[in-house]
Amino acid sequence: MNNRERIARRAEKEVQDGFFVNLGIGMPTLVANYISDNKQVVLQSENGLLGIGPYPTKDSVDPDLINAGKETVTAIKGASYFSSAESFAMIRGGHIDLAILGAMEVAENGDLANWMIPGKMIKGMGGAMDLVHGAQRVVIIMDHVNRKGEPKILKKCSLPLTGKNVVNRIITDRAVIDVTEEGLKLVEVMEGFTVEDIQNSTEPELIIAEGLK
Amino acid sequence: MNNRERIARRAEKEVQDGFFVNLGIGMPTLVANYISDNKQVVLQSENGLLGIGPYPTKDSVDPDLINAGKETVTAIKGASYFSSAESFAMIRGGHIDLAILGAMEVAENGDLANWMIPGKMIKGMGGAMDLVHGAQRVVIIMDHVNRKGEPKILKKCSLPLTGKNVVNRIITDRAVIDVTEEGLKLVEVMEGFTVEDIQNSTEPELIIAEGLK
Amino acid sequence: MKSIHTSFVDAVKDIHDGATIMVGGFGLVGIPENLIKALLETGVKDLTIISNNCGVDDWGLGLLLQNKQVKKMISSYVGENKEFERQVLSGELEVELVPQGSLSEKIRAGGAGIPGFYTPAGVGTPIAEGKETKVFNGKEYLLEEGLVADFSLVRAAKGDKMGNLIYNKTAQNFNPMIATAGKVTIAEVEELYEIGELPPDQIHTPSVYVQRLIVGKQEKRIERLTVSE
Amino acid sequence: MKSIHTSFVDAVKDIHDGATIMVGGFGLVGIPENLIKALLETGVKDLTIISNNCGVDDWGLGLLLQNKQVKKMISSYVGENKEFERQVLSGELEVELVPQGSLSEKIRAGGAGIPGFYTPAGVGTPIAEGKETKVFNGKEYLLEEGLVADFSLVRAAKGDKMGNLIYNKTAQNFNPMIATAGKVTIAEVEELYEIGELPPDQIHTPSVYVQRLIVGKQEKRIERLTVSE
Repeated sequence: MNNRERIARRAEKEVQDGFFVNLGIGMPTLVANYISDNKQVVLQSENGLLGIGPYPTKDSVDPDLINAGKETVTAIKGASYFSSAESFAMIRGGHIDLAILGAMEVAENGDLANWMIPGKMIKGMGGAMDLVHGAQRVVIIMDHVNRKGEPKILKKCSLPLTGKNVVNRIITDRAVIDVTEEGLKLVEVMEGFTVEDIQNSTEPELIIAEGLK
Repeated sequence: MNNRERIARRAEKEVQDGFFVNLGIGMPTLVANYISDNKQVVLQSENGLLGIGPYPTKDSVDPDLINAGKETVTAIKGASYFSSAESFAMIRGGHIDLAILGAMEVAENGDLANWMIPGKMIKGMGGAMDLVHGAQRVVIIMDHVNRKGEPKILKKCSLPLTGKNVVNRIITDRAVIDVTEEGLKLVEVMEGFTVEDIQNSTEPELIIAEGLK
Repeated sequence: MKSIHTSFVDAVKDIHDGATIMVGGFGLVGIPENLIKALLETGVKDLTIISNNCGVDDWGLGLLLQNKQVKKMISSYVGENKEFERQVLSGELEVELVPQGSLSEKIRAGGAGIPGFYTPAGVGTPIAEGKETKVFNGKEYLLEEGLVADFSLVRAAKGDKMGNLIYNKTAQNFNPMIATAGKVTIAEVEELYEIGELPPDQIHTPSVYVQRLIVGKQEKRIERLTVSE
Repeated sequence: MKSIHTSFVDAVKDIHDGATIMVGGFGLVGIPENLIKALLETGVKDLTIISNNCGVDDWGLGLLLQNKQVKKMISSYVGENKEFERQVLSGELEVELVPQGSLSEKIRAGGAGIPGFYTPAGVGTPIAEGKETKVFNGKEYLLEEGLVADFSLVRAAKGDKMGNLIYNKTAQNFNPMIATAGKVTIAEVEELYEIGELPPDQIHTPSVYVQRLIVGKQEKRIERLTVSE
């Protein structure tokens, strides 16, 4: 099991039966592959689809049916299509239970940076700035450290923000960390890591949940 | 031909081929009866119908299909139904070419009062306050004077306003008067009345259009 | 996925005294007839009701007025109802009148997470009193705030068991926005379908907005029967 | 009632240098393919284009970029296009990035006569620079203004000769709002129907918003073909 798969499988546990969920582009989209058949979950796509289904077979590809990552998809039974304005009304209005998104940096107060690196070409924020304020719960999934081995969980984001104080939980290949009013709280440590490993690869001081040694 | 019919027939001339029109409740609704077959006109109803048709026959009444006056109606071929929010988006957004409305009072600057008489029970403004700002052109049809014979076209409205500076033209049983930047301009005098009759039954001083004696 | 009720009283029994509710319909068209009648049975009091109209004396929301269950109405037009007039003049009932386009947009905004928007409707009228104004491109606009409710009651022609709704003709009116703006939205549908039976391109209210469903037979009373010869 | 064109160039020939146009679509889905190509032919210059994306290098709005007809893009995501990057870095192309939900609502607002509304998206980010903010219920929101255009280009699956439009699946996306926000809206439809052939309850864009119609055969290129085994 690689890191992406490990993270996606852990993120699946955030998805509760009956939830309406928006999965961000990239690794978050993978979470869909692991959602238990015991849960009835409806996936929302901000380009105007409630009820994303599996990828189509080669013969059933419909060029008019894509997800927000512009991949060809299908729709489940009971799905609906609507305009982008309606889609973001749904998001902004708090009707989506959970958004699972990627990140470049997360700060201890829940600030999120995931759309722009100054000096590099700006691609645009897409729907991320709306999702972080609209979804009832925002869970970030990402590698715990960057390619240089430096923390991505910081006291303060160095990159331009996507949203201030918007993250509820961070799931990485090493740990699960909650954003609380008191600060970041380490609630799970992945196999192969210790509490000390997590603290050493995380800039802010972590509150250690009871029961974690 | 009674006054209502005379006014409605004159108001019909305001309706141009290809227009989208909203007719207010009461006398304005009568205008629909006189729209020439040579004009293609689409009537909008603010409760969510574009394309009002004639009243239904007794056998074809549909209780789910009414106009803004809550009368049973039909829909023309090519009609569409939509929500009240969409209906007023259409109105507020300037997509309706013409609204023909009734009035209690109109002032020389185009102020309109047509919804409330203090001390009497308030029934509500319905869609009138939206229509007067949204429609490209607002034409008022009403009796020239009230039941006591007093002018309804005033220097300043005495009743609470529906909208400020919103009326383009006033059509009464006696005259057609335009609201212009210079003041009220008398542009037509109905048969049986003189320019002097109109001025005498109108509070503000009228500019008399060229060609009217 | 949604709770599908068979008793109208059960469907509304947690609507508490003092609750704010929104109710779909324009005149008597598109009103959730049986959900309203169920509130008569639960006897819930001091309701604040957001609805374009207030029914007639003996039907629709007028029934709740007669039964003195309403503390305040937020509406655009309430002129069809004598008991309404009596209660307002006697001070028993509070009324807030809102231009119809502002009302429909305020409800949409509430459901869409928009706390406020600007509209020209009401500028320079009694409606503007106490409201902020702002000039855009030389024209003055009023700030109107979004509206939400504890419960929303809507009526649809068709619903599926997932909560997707389709309305019929002008019975659509305020129902789609109201469905989005209630913490709990209860839909009375004329016909209930299995999941997958409604065409996804034709859904007026996506399932996410609806928490409870119940099938109701409608009387569909006609307020102003008007026929051609 | 509407002008029904047979030449795409005729349908867009009055789009003038320096015009602001809105173009429907999300990625390559739901774009008015032939209307865009017609703009290549007319060679109109210095366009400000409001569209969620900017096509790819060799399709959709990317074609107009390649041909240097675009002065400014207002979009939420433009990351699929190398020529875009080159022109921005060289200063030839101006870009204004808007959160996708704000963009879709700004266009809806423009078409609906709402000059401004408040949204949480972008608060505390570079997007908020120079924008008014306002606190509602203890939370900060940004004022976003409505957007309108000289011309709107949309694509629909079905249209009738009156101008009513129906979209297919996720090819709907930005098209319905864009149809409302252009002074002149030009609709490229896959199939044109006689008046009365489209069901009135299923119209996505009522006829009032559409001024010109033309039937266009679509290539419907796929940006990211993804299939299951």
